[in-house]
This record gives sequence, C-alpha cells and structure tokens, in this order.
Amino acid sequence: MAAESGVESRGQSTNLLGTLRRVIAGLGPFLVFLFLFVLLLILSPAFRSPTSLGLLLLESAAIAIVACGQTFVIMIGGIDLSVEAMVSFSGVTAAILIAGSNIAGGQVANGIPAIYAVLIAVSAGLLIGLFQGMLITLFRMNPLIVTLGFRSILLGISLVWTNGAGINIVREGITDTITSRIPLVGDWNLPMPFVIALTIYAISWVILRHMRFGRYAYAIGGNGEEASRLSGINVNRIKIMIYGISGLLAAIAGVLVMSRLRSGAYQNGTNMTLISVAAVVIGGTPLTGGKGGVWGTMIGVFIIRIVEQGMVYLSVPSNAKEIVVGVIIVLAVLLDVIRQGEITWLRLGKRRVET
Amino acid sequence: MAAESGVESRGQSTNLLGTLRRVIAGLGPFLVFLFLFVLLLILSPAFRSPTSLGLLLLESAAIAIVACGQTFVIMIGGIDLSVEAMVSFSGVTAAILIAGSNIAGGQVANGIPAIYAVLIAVSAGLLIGLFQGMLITLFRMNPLIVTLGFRSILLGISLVWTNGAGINIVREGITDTITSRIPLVGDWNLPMPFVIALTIYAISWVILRHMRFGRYAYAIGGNGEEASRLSGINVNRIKIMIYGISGLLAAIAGVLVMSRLRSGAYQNGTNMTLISVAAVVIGGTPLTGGKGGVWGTMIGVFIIRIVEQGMVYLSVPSNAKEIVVGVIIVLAVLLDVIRQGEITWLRLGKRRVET
Amino acid sequence: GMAQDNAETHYVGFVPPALTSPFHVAMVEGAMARAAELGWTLEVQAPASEGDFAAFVTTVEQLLEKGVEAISINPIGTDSAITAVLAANERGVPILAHNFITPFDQGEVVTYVGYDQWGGAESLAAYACELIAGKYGTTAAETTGQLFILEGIESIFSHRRTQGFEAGLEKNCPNVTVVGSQSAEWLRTRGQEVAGIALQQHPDIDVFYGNSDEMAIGAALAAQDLGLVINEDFFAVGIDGNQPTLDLLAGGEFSATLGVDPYRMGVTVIDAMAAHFAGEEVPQITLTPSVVVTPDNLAAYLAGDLWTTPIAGFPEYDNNLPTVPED
Amino acid sequence: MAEQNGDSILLEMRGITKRFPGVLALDRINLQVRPGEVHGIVGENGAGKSTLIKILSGVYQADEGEVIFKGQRVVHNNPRQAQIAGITTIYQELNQIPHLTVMENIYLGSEIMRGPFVDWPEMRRRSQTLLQKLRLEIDPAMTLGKLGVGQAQMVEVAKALHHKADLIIMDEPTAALSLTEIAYLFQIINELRDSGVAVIYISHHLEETFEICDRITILRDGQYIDTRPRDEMTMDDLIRMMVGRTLDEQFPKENVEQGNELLRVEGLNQGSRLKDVSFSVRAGEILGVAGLVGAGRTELLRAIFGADPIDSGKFFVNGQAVTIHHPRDAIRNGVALLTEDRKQQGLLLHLSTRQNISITVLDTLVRARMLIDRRRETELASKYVDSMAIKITSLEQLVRNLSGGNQQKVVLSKWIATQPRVLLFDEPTRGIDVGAKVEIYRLMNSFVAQGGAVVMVSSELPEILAMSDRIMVVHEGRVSGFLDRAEATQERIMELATGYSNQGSANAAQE
Ligand SMILES: Nc1ncnc2c1ncn2[C@@H]1O[C@H](COP(=O)(O)OP(=O)(O)OP(=O)(O)O)[C@@H](O)[C@H]1O
Ligand SMILES: Nc1ncnc2c1ncn2[C@@H]1O[C@H](COP(=O)(O)OP(=O)(O)OP(=O)(O)O)[C@@H](O)[C@H]1O
Ligand SMILES: [Mg+2]
Ligand SMILES: [Mg+2]
Repeated sequence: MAAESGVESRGQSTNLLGTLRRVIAGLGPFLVFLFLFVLLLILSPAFRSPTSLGLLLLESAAIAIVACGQTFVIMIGGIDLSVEAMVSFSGVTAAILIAGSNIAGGQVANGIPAIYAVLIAVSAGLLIGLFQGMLITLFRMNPLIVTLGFRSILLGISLVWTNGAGINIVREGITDTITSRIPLVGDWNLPMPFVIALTIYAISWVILRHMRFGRYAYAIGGNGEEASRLSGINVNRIKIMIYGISGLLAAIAGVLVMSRLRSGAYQNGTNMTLISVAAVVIGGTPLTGGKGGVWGTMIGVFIIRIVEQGMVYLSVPSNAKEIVVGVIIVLAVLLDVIRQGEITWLRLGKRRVET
Repeated sequence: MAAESGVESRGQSTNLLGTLRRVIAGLGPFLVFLFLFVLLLILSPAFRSPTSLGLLLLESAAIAIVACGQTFVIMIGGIDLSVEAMVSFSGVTAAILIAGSNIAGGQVANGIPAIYAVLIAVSAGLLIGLFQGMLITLFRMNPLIVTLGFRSILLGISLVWTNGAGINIVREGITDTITSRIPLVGDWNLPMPFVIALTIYAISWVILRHMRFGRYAYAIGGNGEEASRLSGINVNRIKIMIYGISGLLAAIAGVLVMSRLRSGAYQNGTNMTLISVAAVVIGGTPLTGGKGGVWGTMIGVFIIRIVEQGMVYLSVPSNAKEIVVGVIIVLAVLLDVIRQGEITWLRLGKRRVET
Repeated sequence: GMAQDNAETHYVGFVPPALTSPFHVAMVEGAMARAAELGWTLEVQAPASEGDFAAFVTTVEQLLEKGVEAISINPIGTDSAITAVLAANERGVPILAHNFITPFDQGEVVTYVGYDQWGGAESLAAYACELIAGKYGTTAAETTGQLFILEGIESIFSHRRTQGFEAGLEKNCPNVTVVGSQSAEWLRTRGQEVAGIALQQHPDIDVFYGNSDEMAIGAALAAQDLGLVINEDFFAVGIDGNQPTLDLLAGGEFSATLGVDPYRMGVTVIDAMAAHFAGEEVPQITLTPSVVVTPDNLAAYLAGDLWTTPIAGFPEYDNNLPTVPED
Repeated sequence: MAEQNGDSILLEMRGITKRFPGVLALDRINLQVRPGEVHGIVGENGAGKSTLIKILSGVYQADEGEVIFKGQRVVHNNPRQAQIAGITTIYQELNQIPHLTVMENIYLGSEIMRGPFVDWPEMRRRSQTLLQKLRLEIDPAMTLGKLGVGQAQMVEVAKALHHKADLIIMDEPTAALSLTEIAYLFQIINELRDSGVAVIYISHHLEETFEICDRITILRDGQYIDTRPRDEMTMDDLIRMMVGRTLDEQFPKENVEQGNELLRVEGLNQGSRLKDVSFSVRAGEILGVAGLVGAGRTELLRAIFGADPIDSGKFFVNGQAVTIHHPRDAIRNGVALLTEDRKQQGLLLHLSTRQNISITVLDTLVRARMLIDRRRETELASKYVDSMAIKITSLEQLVRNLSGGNQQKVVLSKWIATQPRVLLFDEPTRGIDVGAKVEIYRLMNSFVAQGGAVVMVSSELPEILAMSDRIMVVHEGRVSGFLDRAEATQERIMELATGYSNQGSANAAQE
C-alpha cells in the first residue's frame, strides 16, 4: 500500500518506529473507509443489521476478485479492460453448460454437472487471459488495445450465445455451495462468495509478498522492466502469467455472479472494469505499478461499495446517485493526498524530494 | 506519429531521405485504414457514393474532436475519462438553455439564442476541464480518479437536469450552421462538423508542432516531467491548460452531437471515452505520452469508424458485430506492430533494444 | 376494498432497472402520485445503470432490509431478478413485477404488470402499412414498399418488438419488403448513423421502424439531413411514447409511436399492491393497454382517454409466437 | 582451442561485429580474457565498450563473430543464460529497481528460497554480510531508492558478488563512487583475482584502470586497437591510442581575473539536509564543492536553483536580492543547473537534439508572436553542436541515442543558450571520456573567462583540485570550510569532508 512509497528520513531507522509509521501511512484508504462506515452506521438504522453487513460483503466479493486480478496487471504497469467481458463470458459459458441449452439454439446438449461447467468456464478464462498476455508480450502490442479488443470479442460471443437473454440455471452442487452462507453466531453469517474472495486475496498476498513470482511482478512494474530483464528475469513469462491470472480471477468472479443471479447474461459484468481499476488506484497501487498491493485494493472496493450501498440506505434520490458517487470518489482521494502531505504548496519547505 | 520514435542512423542524414523514411514509418495506421477503406469500396457498392463518404466524415467528426483533446492529455502522460460525460453535459446544458426548459422542471426560462447557449456550454466545458487539471496538478491527484469522479458528476448532473429524457431543440442559428454541408463539385460535399473537426486538428497540429505550448507538452510526456520543470517550464500550468483543452473540445463535440440529434440527452456521449483513448493509441501516441500527434489520432478514429460503418454496409448480423469489431481492432494493431518490425523473435538477432 | 385500505398506511418499494430513461421516470411519477393519494410512503431506488443486475438484486435486498411491506421490480430481460424474488419470498414480503410479463420459473410473484410488446408492435405495423398505402394511394393489402428495422441490443424486448412488427406486416401488407434489420443499440445517435447508411443502400425506404422511438427519431434525422421530407417521402415509427417523442409527433416530425402510458402503468402497479393488501385476487398477468399514437389521437392519448382498464393477460415468452393467442 | 600462448584462456571473443540501424557499433573486435585477470577496456564515449559487454552478457546478439567461453562456443540469447554460464555483469546504467528493498535488488533473479517462498531472514542475513564486506552500513530492508547514487552503485557491486561467477563484468562501477568506496571496491577486485575470478573493468578514470588492471584493451570508434599489459605502456600511450592523438593536459586550468560577486547565498536551511549554508562566488571564479557522498551537495545546488523548496535563506545575484521559488526564477536571474542525473533530470530523452538544446530558450525563438521559428531554432542548435563539437548524425537524432559525453554537451548547450551568469554544475564529468572531459573543462574556462561564475560539485578530487579557484567543503549539510587553490590538498579536503577538523583555516575566504 501507500506505505511502500513513503520516504523514510535518515534518522528513523529504528525498526519499531518505522513499522508504525508505515502502518499508519498504509492505513490511508482504510481510514476513509472507516469514516464512511461509521458515518453510515450512525445515519442508517437499517444498516446496523447482520444482513446489511453481510450484503456489503456479498456485493463486494465478485468485484473484489476481479479487482484482485486487476491489481496484478496494474502492478506490472499494464491494464486489463477485458475483465467485465470476461465476467459475462464465463457466466454465460458456465450457465449454458449447466442448463445444456442456450436461447439462440435451444437445447444444445444435456446439461453437465455444475462443477465441470464451472471448471471449463474458469479454464477458458485462464487460457484467454494467457493468450492476451502472449499478444501483449510476444507481439509487443499495447495492453489497452488488446484487452479492449478482447472486451468486444468476449461480449460479442456472450451476446451471440445467449441472443441477449439470460441463461437460467437452477443452483445445484458447486453453484449452490458458492452462494451459501457460513453461519457464525446468532444472525451473523459470512457469505461464501466473500470467503472465496478472502481466500483469493490471502493467496495473492502470499504470492505477491513472499514468492518469487510476486516479487518479480513488483520489480517489473514502476518502470523496472528493463532492469528486471537484465537481472535474468523472464519478464515475458511473468507478464503472460499475470494476464492469465487476471483472466482466471475474472472468470471465477463471473461464475460467482452467475450463480448468485442464477443466470448467465452478457450484462453480468456491467461496470466492473472501471470499478476494478478505480479500486486498485484508490487502494494505493499506481497505474505505473511497482508498489501497492491487494489489501489496498480490497479497501478500494469497500469504499466504492459502501458509497453505493449507503445511498440506498440513506434514500438518496436515484438519479442523484452518480453525482454523489463522483463527489465522494474525488473527496476520498483528495483526503488521502492531503493526509500524506504530498502537496507542496500547502506546506512549503517541507516538500518531500523525489529521487 | 510513430515517426518520432524511429531510431535514426548515422548514415542517413540526407534530409530528403530521412523525411521520406519518417513519412513511411508514420504511415503505419494510415495503411491499415487504407486497406479497410479499399476493402469496403470493393465489397460494398453502396459505399461508393459521395454521400457515403460524407457520412463517414460526418460520423467521425464529433469523436475526432473528443479524441483530439484526449491526444493532448495522453501526450503529457495523463488520461481523461470524463470526456463522454462532458459530451452529454455540454449537450444537455446547451439544449436546456436553447429550449428554455427541461423535462425535470418544465419551462425554466425563455430560451436564449443558440449562440449564447453554445458559448455557455463550451465555456463550462473549458472551466470544468481546468478545474480537473488543478486538482490533478496542485493536489497531485491521480488523473484517472479525478476524471472518473467527474465522469460520474457530469453524467449525474445531466441525468438530474433531464430526468433521463432528451431535451428537444429546433435547429436555428449556430446549431443549424454547424450541421450544414458545404457543397463541393456535383454531389460531393463536406459536412460542416467535419470541417470544424479538421479546423480543430489543424490548430492543434500548429500548437503541438509549432508553438511553445505544444513543445512543452511533448517535453512533459514520456517521463520528462522533472527534466521539464528543471528547464524552467511551468509544468503545472501546461498540464492544467491541457485538461482545459480536453474539456473544451469535448464540450464542442457535445454541442455538435446535440445539434445533429436535435436533442441534449444523457446518453449523447455513450462509448466516447473508450473510443477516444483507443483512437489515440491506435494512432501512435503511447499512453506514456511524449510522442505521436493529432493526425495519427484522426486516422485512429477513421479506422474505428470504418469498421463500425463497414459492418452496416456489409449487413453483418447485429449480434456478431462486437466480435468483428474486437477482432479487427486487435488485427489492425497487430499488423502495425509486425510492419514496424518490433517483434524480436520473428527476426532473431536483429533486435532493436530499447534504452 | 380500497376504502378500508386508505385508512392504513404502507411503506413500499419500487425498483426500476435504472432511472436513466424517461419511460421509467414517468412510471415512477405515476406510482408516486398514486401512493401519495393513498397516503403511503413509496421508496424508489435504482442502480446507476441498466444491466447492473447484481446491483439491482442488492438494491432489492436493501429495501427489504429497510422494511418495505411490498415491492415492485422491473427486471430487464433476464431471470437474474429471480434472486430478488426469492429474497422477498423468504421474508414473506409480497413482490410484484412491472413492465415485465414473463413469469419466472421460480419464486412467487403477486402479479406481473405490463403491456403486450408483440401485440403493440403488430398494431404499429398495421398503422405503418396504412402509411405506406397512403403514400402510394393504394390499399395496405396491395401496397409494395420498403421498410427498415432498427433493433435494440439483443434481448427479449428487441425480439418481441421486431417479431411482432414483422407479423403485423405479414398480416396487413405482405408485399412490403423489409430491406434491412440492424442494431442501433437503443441509441438515437446510432439510429442516425445506421439509417444514413441504410439510405445509401436503399434510397427508397418508406418507413423506419425502431424498437424504440429514440432510434427511429435518429433515423428520421438522418433521412431529413439527406433532404427527405418526413411524412411525405418517408415515415418513422417506434415504440415507447415518451414525452420527447410526443413533442416531435405534435410538431409533425415523427409519424407514430406505440403509446403505453408509463405513468398510468405506474398507477396500476400501486393499485395492484393495494388490491393485494386488501386480500383481493390479483391476476398473474395484469395487462395494460398500448395504443398507436398518431398526430390525430395525440390529444386524446395525453388526456388519458385512450387508456383502458388493465385486464388479466397472457405471459410473454421469447418464442416467436404472439403473446395473446390468436383465437 | 582454449590453450593459446601457453596461457589458459577463459574468454575469447573473435571478430565481433554489431550494427545498430545505420551504426556500426563494433567492427570485428577481438578480446581475450584469462582466468584471474583484471582486464580493462578503455575507449571514448561511444567506442563500443558497453555494446561489447552486452553481447557477452546476452543483452544483444552479435551480427558476426564468435564467443568462446570456458572452451565452448556460446551464444547467450538473454542475460539469464549468461548468468547461468558464469558471467555476471554490473551494467553502466544501473539496472536496479528503486522501489524494491536493497536485499531484493541484490538477489533479484536469484532469490534465496525456502520451498516456494522467499526466505527473507536468510536473504537479509546474507545481504548484511555482503554489504559489510563492502563496508556499507545500510539496512538491507530499506528501499533502494532512498540511497544516494554512490551507495546504490555499491549495492550493484554486492549484487554481482553473490553469484558464483567465473567472469564479472564491471561497466563504469566507480562513476558514482567516492575515494574510500573505490578503495573498498579495489580490495574486493583483488580478492576476486586471487580466487581466480576474471574481471572485465571499464572506466573513464584512467588512473584507476592503470591501478587495478593487468591488461588493457583499447577500442576506438568500434574498432579494435590493441591489447597491452599495463606495465608495457604509459598513460600518454593509452590516451593516444584511445583518442587517436595526444592530449596536452588533462586539466587545462586557466586563471581568470576575478570580478564582482555574482551569486551570494546566505543562511540557507532545508530540513535536516542543509544547515545554515552561506557562500558566494565571483565573476571569473570556479568554486569547487567537495564532500562525501550524501553530504548534501546535490541538495544545495537544487535548493539554490529553486528545484526544491527551502525553509529559509537569501539569494543575491549581482548584489541584488532575488527570490527563487521555481527553476524559472533562477533561469531568469541568470542561474543554470546541470544536474547530476543527466538522463532523468537533464535531458528529454524522447526528444531530438534540436529540441533539447532549444527547450530553455523557446521564448526567444518565436516569430509572429507565437510560432516557434524553426529556422532560428535549427541555427541555434547547429551553432552549439558546432561550437561544442557534439557528435551527432543529425539534429533530429534522439538524445537517448547519444553517448554520455555528447549528452552532457547537449545539456551544457541548453544552459549556455540561456546566457547565464552562474553555472551550477553537479558532477560535470561523470561517465565522460578523457577527451570529452578536457572539452568540458575548456568550455567551463571560456565561460568564466567571459565573466561567468561556476559552482562545481564533484566527487573527483583531482578535478576539484585542478579546476577550482576556491574549494568549499560540505559535511552533513553544513559548510565545514573553504580552501584556497594554493592551500588545497586531498588530505585537507578529506579532513574537512569527514568532519575531523571543524572549521577550515580559510574561512576568511568567505569575507
Ligand atoms: N540501442 C542502440 N541503438 C542504436 N545505437 C546504439 C544503441 N546502443 C548503442 N548505440 C551506439 O553504438 C555505439 C557504441 O555505444 P556504446 O554504448 O557501446 O559505447 P561506450 O563505449 O559504452 O560509450 P560510453 O563510454 O559513453 O559508455 C554508439 O555510437 C552508440 O550511439
Ligand atoms: N527525500 C530524502 N529523504 C531522506 N534522505 C534523502 C532524501 N533525498 C536525499 N536524501 C539523502 O540525503 C543525502 C544528501 O543527498 P545529496 O544527493 O545532496 O548528496 P551529495 O552530497 O550530492 O552526494 P551524492 O554524491 O550522492 O550526490 C543523500 O544521502 C541522500 O540519499
Ligand atoms: Mg558504455
Ligand atoms: Mg550529488
């Protein structure tokens, strides 16, 4: 998170102090979230229920998974605009396989067990992601264009396969499991999609922080591509794999959304690209990559979601929502910037010198 | 265009030869366009008419103007996600002022002459752009987040003002002029919106290539921000002005779209952000900025438009369109990459290494 | 039943797919007005954009959490809203669907309120046949002519409206040719672009039919920009009947629209809720009327004179068959 | 094949030719390196030294010729293959990741693992040991970007050391090092030699090359000139072979009549980096600024130039008090800064030579009030290209593709074009060949001769001693003393720089 960008002054090599400073600096987006959360707790009685909190987690799960993949991609200085199309595509694929039919052509086969359908959809996501990664690295194509192209292609395929309708499924097996809730005490429970998201985040954190692959991702980002190559890192392979991860995670999210909605439709991923990118950036990973991390992204997702949900709890008129969302997004980042003391002219002479 | 990135060699200092090489290198995207254009001429008889060509120009005009502003922003390594919202906002503003009413509140005043309405809408675009630029530079906020926030805000305002309906206008005065056609010989004529776009491109080209401001824009992009500042350039001012230009041009495009559709509506700018960014990148300005230019962007717009229109001419089934668009976008860029010989492993040992 | 209901007040919810179109705004206004008359509190919440199904379901769940006593939703085209229906069922909160008459295969819905898109499109086609016949001074059954269809993005809405219209043509003016059918993505600007190109291929198109008015208006603009005169050289008809369209119709700049009176549809929804609260039997499908609005009957339409009492209707499926069985 | 002249050969490069579009960077180059040998490669900027070693380390592939390593013909297609084969490289352009920690940089590409995970404690421990060997007192867990250039360079050395390599290539390892660090490095190189590891050593510091290398290969303009044992030639021979002519003197100092005080700085404070710095410099004077790496010299120049905000301090130009908030203000007052980091801060790498030279004076090159006068811009650029003898193929050549010396001349041109009175010069000859160095000194001389003043920060004591009229020594952000040209010696400077003696005797020089 923001921590990594903090410049430490010479005197403060004391480890404890340094760690503390880092933690607080890294809390930036979290404080914004906390503020919004507490505000909503105070203002809305309806929000103060286990169900409401569960809903917040539930609604954050799929987009959090997408944003996790987006974090990997942005970490290496890339971008994946195809994620929302991948969410739709994977949901449609799984739904068609489960239902054994599509709207366009009626019954195509007998449905296959949900678990296989899901595995096929998710593998497809991985493969398509890897393929995009290959175009981007081996052919040196611009990631923005490649993923924009695949966005069209995947949405187009979803549209053709479904003829614009949703493919209905009945939840069974895995699609049932992944939409269940894990009861805690009393009325409290954890929605399974969020548990899945949390698991993915924990794994991603381990990969990024404690495994070679992840460290290379950090190294490649922030303009470190050439230096990484000279150090003997197989940069292309890392990049290809990262686009694969993004495809994979978006496909997993697609299955979750589809299972939750019991329907695979080409609209299932609506808005997810922009939201995921915004969550990554709000969470402290810059578009040039090289620093930040997944937990910041999760906070970013929560900030966006709590703003959206908060407006329903507070009965903000629906057509004013966009304005409120926009203002809060800008303010949230503004607050964070001010807190970090990044603005020279607000405190002349204390400027942090870039190296 | 790509020209500027070409590595020049010692032997070829002859100016004529150098220029020729540069021109051919710069033709990249243009060749792709030419190919698609000729293909369509061959395949579709209906395309071979003065009116059809006029339609291509006409339909390219507004998005070309938006993409021109986007080129400025991307030139300095920024991005403006608010353009599509600005197109809607400016159209809605102008329409409300002209019609003297909005759907939400009925008659709000007597309409004012179109020219004033247009001036107000366009000035608003400029001011909002400048304001975004200030947030981005003075508060060091991430341009992606700021412009994303303003996208929401401007769309939200458009929605609230119109209640989701379009505000109808009757074309008169300037709104009539800017939608007219300038007759050439015989059936041939030039649509006024395209003439406006062309004028804006010519001015932008002069600014970027022949004025200090433009030179500074090139200097700031491509990671040259610190070196530019240390050369005495007022980097902040240039950046603020460039976001202003983007706002201004998007607002002009908004007025054009509104005049053509005779309606200021929330949806008027749909898709324009992604298309404009894609056009800039396809046209040879990298997302890091510092090289490229507006003419490349115009070619980028034409490529996207001819693909879209081509599908109507060729009666491609509606639901397959997205797929075709995606494939063509990826192929177009792939062709260009291969032409430039950027791909090492296709010609091992001849690798051009970036420094 | 109504009288005793008036005494008690209710807190109910209303969830459009988004409030980005005047159609939904009008429906909300009708529902609001009726709820106010009854002394109820109506809470309207919608996702920021159409198609955000997950946000749609969440919004419903949030309203349930806020304690609405009944809720009406407008699912768009897919069955993703089943999740919302089941959530309401689970809590025992009555749920209605509006502007949607395709029953879900799971869950209990009090009633589906909406109009027959196929039938509406069919009658609009009949009127289009008249227009063409009028232009050529012959009868509908005999007239030839060219017609171009602007489709919305693939969905049950675009399918029903296209297919119903084609059925109407077949029935009323079988010699009219559909020279093209292309998507204009529900947008006026795309309608304009697609129609401009269509006119290059088929300069003699007599009628542009849009799955939505907006696309047809775009087509009319494109034709006018090419020097053609609306209602003389060509006609433009569409579906929705929103205020901007009605304004154009009044100004002679549009030919006909299928008016479905969203305002009164909104009123109907609240009435259906009231009936349910009162313990009255509500039909599974509450079919509201649709009527071809032309410059001639525009005033009557605006006055509500063309509105007929909703009746029990038939469910609509994306099956290439009329919604209301033909005898 | 491996045995020649009775000596064993570790590496042999034969007839290596490498072309870049239009440039023949290497023309049939030969090189032989023996095990346990320190082999120097010298040549002017652009001679092809880096290109040659990049072929060895797998960054480039030769167009012609063969490489024989440990008796086997090898082609390294990427740096990884070279590493595995036993060749490690310290590249001229630091190939470091500033946003990662020191230890990660050291072990980048060969992390210490425990199962699938990075073994942080072990990596930290081993880094610590390595750094201690180099006498670097830094926390391996700190972010590399926070280090100064010198320390970062030493980390790069540490990175090369942990590989068990047979051949270590060092391309300008000392460019950013101070004397003490260079001494440590040489100690390490000697140890490597003793253990049988071969080292290829590239440097523009010819004294160093002489000191540490056993044999030296000379390249000129992509051509192989000769390979000779150190003992069989003199410095003059070496320079003659490098430049193709003799150099009269390495430091052509000219004494200039001193005039008015041009710049005075009073009580400059900036956080913990600059404390109460005061000094002045006169027309015709070159003020040398010496100090240890990290003493705050760069910060001082940046602060004067308005590149970073300050807490307090007064500036006087030509006796007039001036306010400087932005580099623009400094430029307007006739002050120019040539930054230490040429590539990131001095040059617009993505623009052409013409555009780089004119960027500071575009205001004066406009016609019709707003258009850049391309003709005058070209004239201006050509003027400087000629007068500074900048070697380029055309004015439109991207500065990214120029050699270091020529890049420095481009930077100098863009500042001279502003007709400054005071040049702030941070490490003016870093990475620049002997010939070009002399040219830069000459340019400095002519600048002061015309009534300008130079403040020259340099870590090269010989340069400071030879070129300065007066020397200011900085220690931990404070001025620890001034020395007159006459009384200055390396020892006196080092005393002040390390803080042993707190007030220099020549404080009087500060009036
Ligand atoms: N990637 C490249 N593309 C084009 N020309 C290049 C490239 N790299 C180097 N050159 C050219 O090849 C020649 C040799 O450059 P090289 O970097 O090997 O010189 P060098 O001896 O290392 O110089 P220096 O002492 O300045 O480091 C120069 O003319 C340089 O401009
Ligand atoms: N923002 C910062 N925070 C903490 N330390 C910093 C910061 N910027 C620079 N430093 C450190 O302050 C010291 C002074 O830096 P400066 O570059 O001025 O030294 P210098 O005398 O010019 O030495 P060098 O030869 O390394 O350039 C360096 O050790 C540098 O790492
Ligand atoms: Mg070199
Ligand atoms: Mg320094």
